[in-house]
Amino acid sequence: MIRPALPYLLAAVLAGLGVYGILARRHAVLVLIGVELVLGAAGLVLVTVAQTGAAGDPGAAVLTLFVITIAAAEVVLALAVLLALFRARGHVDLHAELDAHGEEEVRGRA
Amino acid sequence: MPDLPDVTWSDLQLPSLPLPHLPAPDLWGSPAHWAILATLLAALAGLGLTGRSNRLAAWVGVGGALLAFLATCWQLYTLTQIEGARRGAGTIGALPLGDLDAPLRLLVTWPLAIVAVTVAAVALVVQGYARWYLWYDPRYRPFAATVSLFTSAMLLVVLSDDLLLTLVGWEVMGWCSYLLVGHQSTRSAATRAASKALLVTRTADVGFVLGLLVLVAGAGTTRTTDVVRHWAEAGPSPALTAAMVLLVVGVAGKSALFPFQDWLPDAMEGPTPASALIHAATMVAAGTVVLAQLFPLLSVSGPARLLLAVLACVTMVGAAVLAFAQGDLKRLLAWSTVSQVALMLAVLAAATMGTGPDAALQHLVAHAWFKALLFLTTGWLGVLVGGTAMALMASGARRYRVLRHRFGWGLLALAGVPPFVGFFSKEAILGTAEAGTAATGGGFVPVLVLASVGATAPLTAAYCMRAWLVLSRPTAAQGHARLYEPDPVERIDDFFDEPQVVQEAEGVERAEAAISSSARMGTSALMLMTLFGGVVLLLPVWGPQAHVDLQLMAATLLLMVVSALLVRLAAGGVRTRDAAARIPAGVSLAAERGLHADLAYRVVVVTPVLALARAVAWFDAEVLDSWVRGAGVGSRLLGRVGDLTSPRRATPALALVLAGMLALAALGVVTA
Amino acid sequence: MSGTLGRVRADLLALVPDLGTWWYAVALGPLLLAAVLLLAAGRRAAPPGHRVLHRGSMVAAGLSALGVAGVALDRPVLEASWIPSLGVSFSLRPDGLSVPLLLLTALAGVVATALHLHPGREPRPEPVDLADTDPTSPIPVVRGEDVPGLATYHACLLVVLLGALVAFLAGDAILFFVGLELVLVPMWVLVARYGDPGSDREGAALRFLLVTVVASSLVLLGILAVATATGSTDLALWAGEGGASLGRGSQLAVAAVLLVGLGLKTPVFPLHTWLPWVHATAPTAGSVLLAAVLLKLGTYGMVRLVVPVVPEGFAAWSPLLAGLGVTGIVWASLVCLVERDLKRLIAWSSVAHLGFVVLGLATGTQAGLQAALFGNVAHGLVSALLFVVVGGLKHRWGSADLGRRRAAVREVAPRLGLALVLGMAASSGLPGLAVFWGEIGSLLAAWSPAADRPEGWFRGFAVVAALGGALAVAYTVRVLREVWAGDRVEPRVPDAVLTERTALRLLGVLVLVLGLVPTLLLGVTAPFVEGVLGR
Amino acid sequence: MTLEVDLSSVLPVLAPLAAAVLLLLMDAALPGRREPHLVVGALGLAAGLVAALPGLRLAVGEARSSFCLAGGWCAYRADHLVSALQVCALGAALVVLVLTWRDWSAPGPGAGAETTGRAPVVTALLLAATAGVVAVPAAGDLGSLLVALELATLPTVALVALVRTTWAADRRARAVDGAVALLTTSLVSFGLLALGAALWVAATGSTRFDGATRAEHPELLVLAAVLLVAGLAFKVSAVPFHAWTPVTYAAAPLPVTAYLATVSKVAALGGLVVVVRALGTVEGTTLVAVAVLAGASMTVGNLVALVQQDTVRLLAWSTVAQAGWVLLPLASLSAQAASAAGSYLVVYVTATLLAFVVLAAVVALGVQARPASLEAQRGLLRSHPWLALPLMLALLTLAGLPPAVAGVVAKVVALRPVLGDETWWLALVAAVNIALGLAVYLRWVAVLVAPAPRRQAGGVTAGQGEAGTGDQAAAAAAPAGDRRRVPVRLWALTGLLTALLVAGSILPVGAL
Repeated sequence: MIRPALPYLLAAVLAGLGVYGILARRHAVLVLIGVELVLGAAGLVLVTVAQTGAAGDPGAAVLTLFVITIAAAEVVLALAVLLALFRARGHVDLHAELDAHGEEEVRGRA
Repeated sequence: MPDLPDVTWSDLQLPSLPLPHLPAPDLWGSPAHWAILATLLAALAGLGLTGRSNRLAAWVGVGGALLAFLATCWQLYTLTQIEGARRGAGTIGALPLGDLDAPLRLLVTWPLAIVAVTVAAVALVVQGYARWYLWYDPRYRPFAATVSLFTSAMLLVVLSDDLLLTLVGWEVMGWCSYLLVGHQSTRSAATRAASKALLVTRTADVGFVLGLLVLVAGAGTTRTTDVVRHWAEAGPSPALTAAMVLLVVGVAGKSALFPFQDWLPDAMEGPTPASALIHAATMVAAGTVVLAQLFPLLSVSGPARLLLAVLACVTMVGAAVLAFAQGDLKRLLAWSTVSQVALMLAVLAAATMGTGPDAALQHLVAHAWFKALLFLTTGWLGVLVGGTAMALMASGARRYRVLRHRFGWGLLALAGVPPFVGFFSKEAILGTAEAGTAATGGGFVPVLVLASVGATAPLTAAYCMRAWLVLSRPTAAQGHARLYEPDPVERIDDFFDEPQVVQEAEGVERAEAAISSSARMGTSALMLMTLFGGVVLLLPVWGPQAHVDLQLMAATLLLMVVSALLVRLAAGGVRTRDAAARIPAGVSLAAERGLHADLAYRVVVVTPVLALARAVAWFDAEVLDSWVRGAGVGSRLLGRVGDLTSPRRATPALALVLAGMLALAALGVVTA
Repeated sequence: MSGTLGRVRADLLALVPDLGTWWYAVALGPLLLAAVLLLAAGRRAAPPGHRVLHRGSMVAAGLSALGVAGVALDRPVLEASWIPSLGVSFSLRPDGLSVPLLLLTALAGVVATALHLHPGREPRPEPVDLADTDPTSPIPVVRGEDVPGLATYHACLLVVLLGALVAFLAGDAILFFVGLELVLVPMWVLVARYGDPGSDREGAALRFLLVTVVASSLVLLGILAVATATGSTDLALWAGEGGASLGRGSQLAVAAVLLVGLGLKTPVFPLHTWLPWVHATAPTAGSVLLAAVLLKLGTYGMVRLVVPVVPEGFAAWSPLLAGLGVTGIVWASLVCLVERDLKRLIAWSSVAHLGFVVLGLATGTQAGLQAALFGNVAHGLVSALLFVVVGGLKHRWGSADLGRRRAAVREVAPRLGLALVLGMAASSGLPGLAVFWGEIGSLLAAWSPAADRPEGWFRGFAVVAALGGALAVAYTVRVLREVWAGDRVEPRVPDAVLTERTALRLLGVLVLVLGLVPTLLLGVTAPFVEGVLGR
Repeated sequence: MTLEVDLSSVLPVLAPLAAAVLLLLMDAALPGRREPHLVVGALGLAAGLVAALPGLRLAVGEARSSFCLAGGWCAYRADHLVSALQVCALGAALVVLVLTWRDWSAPGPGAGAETTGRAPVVTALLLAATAGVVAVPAAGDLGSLLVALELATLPTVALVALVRTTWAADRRARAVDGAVALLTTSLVSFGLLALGAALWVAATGSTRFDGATRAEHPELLVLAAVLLVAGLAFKVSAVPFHAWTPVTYAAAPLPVTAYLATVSKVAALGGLVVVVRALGTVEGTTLVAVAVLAGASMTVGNLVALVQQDTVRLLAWSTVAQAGWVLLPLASLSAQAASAAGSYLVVYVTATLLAFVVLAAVVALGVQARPASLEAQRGLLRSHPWLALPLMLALLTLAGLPPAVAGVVAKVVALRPVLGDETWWLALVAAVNIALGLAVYLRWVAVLVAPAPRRQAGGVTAGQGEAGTGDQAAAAAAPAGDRRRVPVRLWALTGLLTALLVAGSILPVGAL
């Protein structure tokens, strides 16, 4: 029976790393990885809860599986869209302008 | 000095002879209703129904006045038949104002009934006269209607037993005076004078309204008799004093007491019949009536009496002096009105519960007769000679013999020479003032009043003498008098038809020299009343009266004679026999301008108010409204900012999401 | 005398058919039907001529006026479940408070639909020569003419009437609110599309709309707060409870929200700035409806939603309210002394009148409430009259600017001149005309307010209000001097046409009758006031 | 442990899924056809709709549930409100499908030579997403909530990206941009959602929302709830999770935008309702977070919408503002609040759909370049009154102003809970926003009623895929100047939705 503090701490670190990745990285895939880190943190918390017996039902562990599965599905879709983005724009830079149309519209007004 | 017998007024009064009991026709309502409604309906019909026909309008106007006159006379008779000589009547029923009682009733007592008769009579004469005077005026119809309305309002004030009704009549008269004075609205002078009249009186009325508020709020009812009873029982109190002082201020405005006096002479811009009506019987006298109705309250509140006395006395003397210096007969009469009305009010201040207010009402009646006569005659002469300036009027009474007695008797009555009606009323006033002096053991107010009445008598005599000298100057002396050959004035016996003269080639001048029989009849009636009206003042119906101090009487008469002689002396050697010509030009000019009261009004009231108004308008537009404008502009600006700053890149959007999450989480944990 | 009158009245009433709730069909049906038809007609490629449209909408307004009269006589009660899940019922329940306003609305409707709409034209050119007689200036058309969008215009007028009638009839708070909102959009169209093109009419319309919508949103908040507290939206039930189910704090909050909202609509002093602009811009009929109907909604709401429902809160706020009302009286009257635009001036004067109304309301006495209700109706009549005159003059002159020298109205258009004198005299509180009784009643009530009001304050307010009365005369005199009197007869303008004459006669006679026999109206409202404050 | 399954009650979810699977199989069987797939999809949605209808007659307390354990807890639980939301979602999806019919059934480049069958894919995605939406409000535990939510979200991303290959290149690139914006936001939000779920489990020790949620650590529970709300709020596009909305709405095809603006919101609200109901059973917890979200959303949304020049963007920002209104009642955690939010959502969905349908019709007219811009619709009331009047009705409903009484009643319903527990600050914010929103929508209405400008003939310039939709591109292909007709299906939809709104204005339903 391990103390839950350590896994929670690790989860926090993971989540922090993920958020950092999301905010700091330009490359879409790296941002994707950041999201995965956050999901990992969530999974870790769930597993810990399930193991420390805080949860009365096995739902927590099952939920972890759910999260992982959904994450996988997301990654697939995300990569597909990013591929399309690369085809269309030639880059997968998330700092790039997404709404040029609206931008020029605003400029034209202002 | 021989000890004169002590005569009391009641000795002079006629014995009350029993009247036969006439079979009274059972009419709807009371005579008061008829008098007020007849004139009111005449006004409405005159405006609404007469279409374009002056003739119909004249019938309506004169008919209404006639009906009112008959009704008031009938009312006199009914009073003799009623025990206690008080007759009340309801009007439109009480106002449902919750716990505030507003019955809106009428009440007739003897003195007021006589006043009502006088008002109706003068109105009747004025209506008949106006039909002639405004023959060529395209706006005769509204004029006649306004006169009817004016009469109705005055009758309402006289007969009302409810402060609200009094206020109604009071304000309506103010508006009618506006319309009458500004009758010739194409002349800016007339419009200006009218606006001035309305504004000055209405400003003073603020005091009147507030006074009524205090009285009504204290008594919990608007019925005058109940209000008087309540406050009289309550005795003197600060509230009562405040109320009466405010009322006096209002009265001072309507009755043109100092410092509100200046509107009245300017009101001469109106047609002469209007002036006669306003000055003789109605508007300026209304204050006297109201204060007489509230006399018990006035007599117990010292400050109000003091204020009234001081204002009245100042006005009385000052106006008499100014009247002497006027260069225009109508303005002279106007100032004399100011002085005479102040006389009525002063005696109200001096009277005690013992004497009662009737002396003021008596003088009101007397003044109504001779002042109406004087105005109408002046207008007549003005039409004949084409103006009312003294220079034009000179020797008018000589040229037109028909005017001679009218002017003469009117001026004699005004001066208060026996046996004319003015003499009796002035004696009543003197007696009352003296009684007040005696009662209060030489109190300040009665003494002041007595002194200033004594001072006014010779002044009045002086300007009457002056006017008479000018009017009756022999014509032969002047060459230009030959222009008018003194032929007898022609008559028009057809009452309401256009004079035949107009069709003749003589031209308008001679045509205007003619006067319709109705107008002539009216002035004649007034003339008779100035002579024999004293009988009315001696009727046994007037309230408790004072002694008549024969020494005082003799003294005043002597003073009057002396001043008249002085004037005669001063007039000697002046080409126009105008004593006022001795006065330095500057002084007389200032006098004609009413001592520049206009300037004072403008500096003290008009300019500050307008400045304040501009400031308010600016503040409203620039400060208050700017918030609303700012809201619109600001929201658009914020929207623009939000639009420009809303993230268009992926990463800032994600940052926003995470930041929002953090903020919400913090908020949630804090508030949990 | 009174007995015979009573008999005559009874016989006349016996002639009236007893339609029961069908009166509502007569009162509301024509408006709705005609509005829909007019809208449809306006959509057609070739809309019918102005005669058809004008007469059609006049007939609709007249019919509904008949219906309203029937409602006022029978006072049928209509109850129908409307939104069961919210407990909102479609209940029409006229009483002594609403009947006068209903009649006023119907009358205003007839007047407004009777007036001709004219296409806004540029102001007539300022004559150059000093005499200001320029014969070249065209004499404006004052008879009916074909105006683009006339059908929509009349439809909007009728919808405004419909909404106002619903609001006045409503016995349910939510229904009242719906009526309150229903008038907004058509009024907005009226101002924005048919207003004076010389000024920024879209801006004015938007200002009107946003201000009134903020107002009605606040009213909605108040209504919902009371509704959730009492668990019902029945106005009669609210009045019956008398705020028993709200704590003092809630009463204060609800009263504040409601008073601010309704004060915006009325409008009360610091919230009034939208009114002059909108009035100056709106077409004549729009101004008539705005003054005679829409502003009444505000005061009606105060009497309906605040005075009986949250008495404690109202009592707490009433000194402030009265102070603002009195400030409004003096404020508006002062502005009227220097205002250059005649229509704005009239609008300002109605701010002053409503100040008297608010003062009367705030006193919390029966006399005050009676005076307020009377003044409310009187102001509706008088300002409608004045706006008919001034709107006509503005159309004839091309602008309502007092700065320009014009022909004296008394000389060139005596009928309009007479109406102007009557209206201004009434609005300056001349006794014998309607407004006087409201004002003097408010003053009387303010001098001796209800027991729970600070007497000293209210007496001070009464003094200030009396001064405001004098100021009212001052600006009346100013207007008459600048517009009515004078000797100039150029440029010529035509006198009132038939429709204007009819409208002016109707309104003028009513102003006179109410002024001479105020008990006619006071007797109608007395039972309601008794019921509200008699407790 | 036994799990009792009641298929009939799950049918609203199963029918679309089954249809999706079926039409994928069909596509494999007979490639290149389009109409049949759409028909099958429509049938699936209709079947789900019919299956959800009986739920509307449920009384308070009873529910149609499935996947129930012996303990009485069910993984799928549809009571009256949930059924109403499901009906709304399915109906809206059906409308969207009809709206997009021609677009999806149109052949690719080279007139049908398009080998990649797009129609089956997008239809299947639509069905799947709708199934997710329908499942979310009925979710009985965190697991099904997460799965259903992602099922509702991910396909929409694909829908945004999968535009017609006939469009101009940069227009398609913009679509992809929109997809990226939606994708990234949804990914991060899912991260938050997962964290929230984990914390929830940590706080309550259970993944189930059975009536009695016990909280050992209330703060932790609130934190979890806040995270869940934050994760859901992006879907209802509440400030500050709204940044994707204008980008994606402007980029996606118009029908897909309509889908995002209506059906997706149902899912979001459903999730929120689930969370709120679960929290409501916990004593002494409040969600100021929701109140703040609501206030911020309506204010920001209205303010920014005030200055938009493009109707699609204006609608995008107005959905942000309306999200605030939807969230408003939830600020007070109660069953009444949940049903109030649901009622408001129904009205909002109807009105917004109507607005989008009319917009599509205007675009189909294609009388001008960029017909979705505000200026292009000046004087629509003159030229096409029967399009302008429904649009005005919809806008007035959104603004909550008579004659659209339905909108007024919706506002009333949404405000009642707030004033019930007298949170005056929020109420005042809402009051101000009523006026702001009115300004927003009346700007549009004013343009509609304004006199028409001089129409320059041939204002349509081909090829520039400026405007928001594929219909526009097709319009560009048409010869300039000719007045094209509005398709019958659009007329039908307009009539249907208008009839709904009018009925709701005459006899408002009030709260569900």
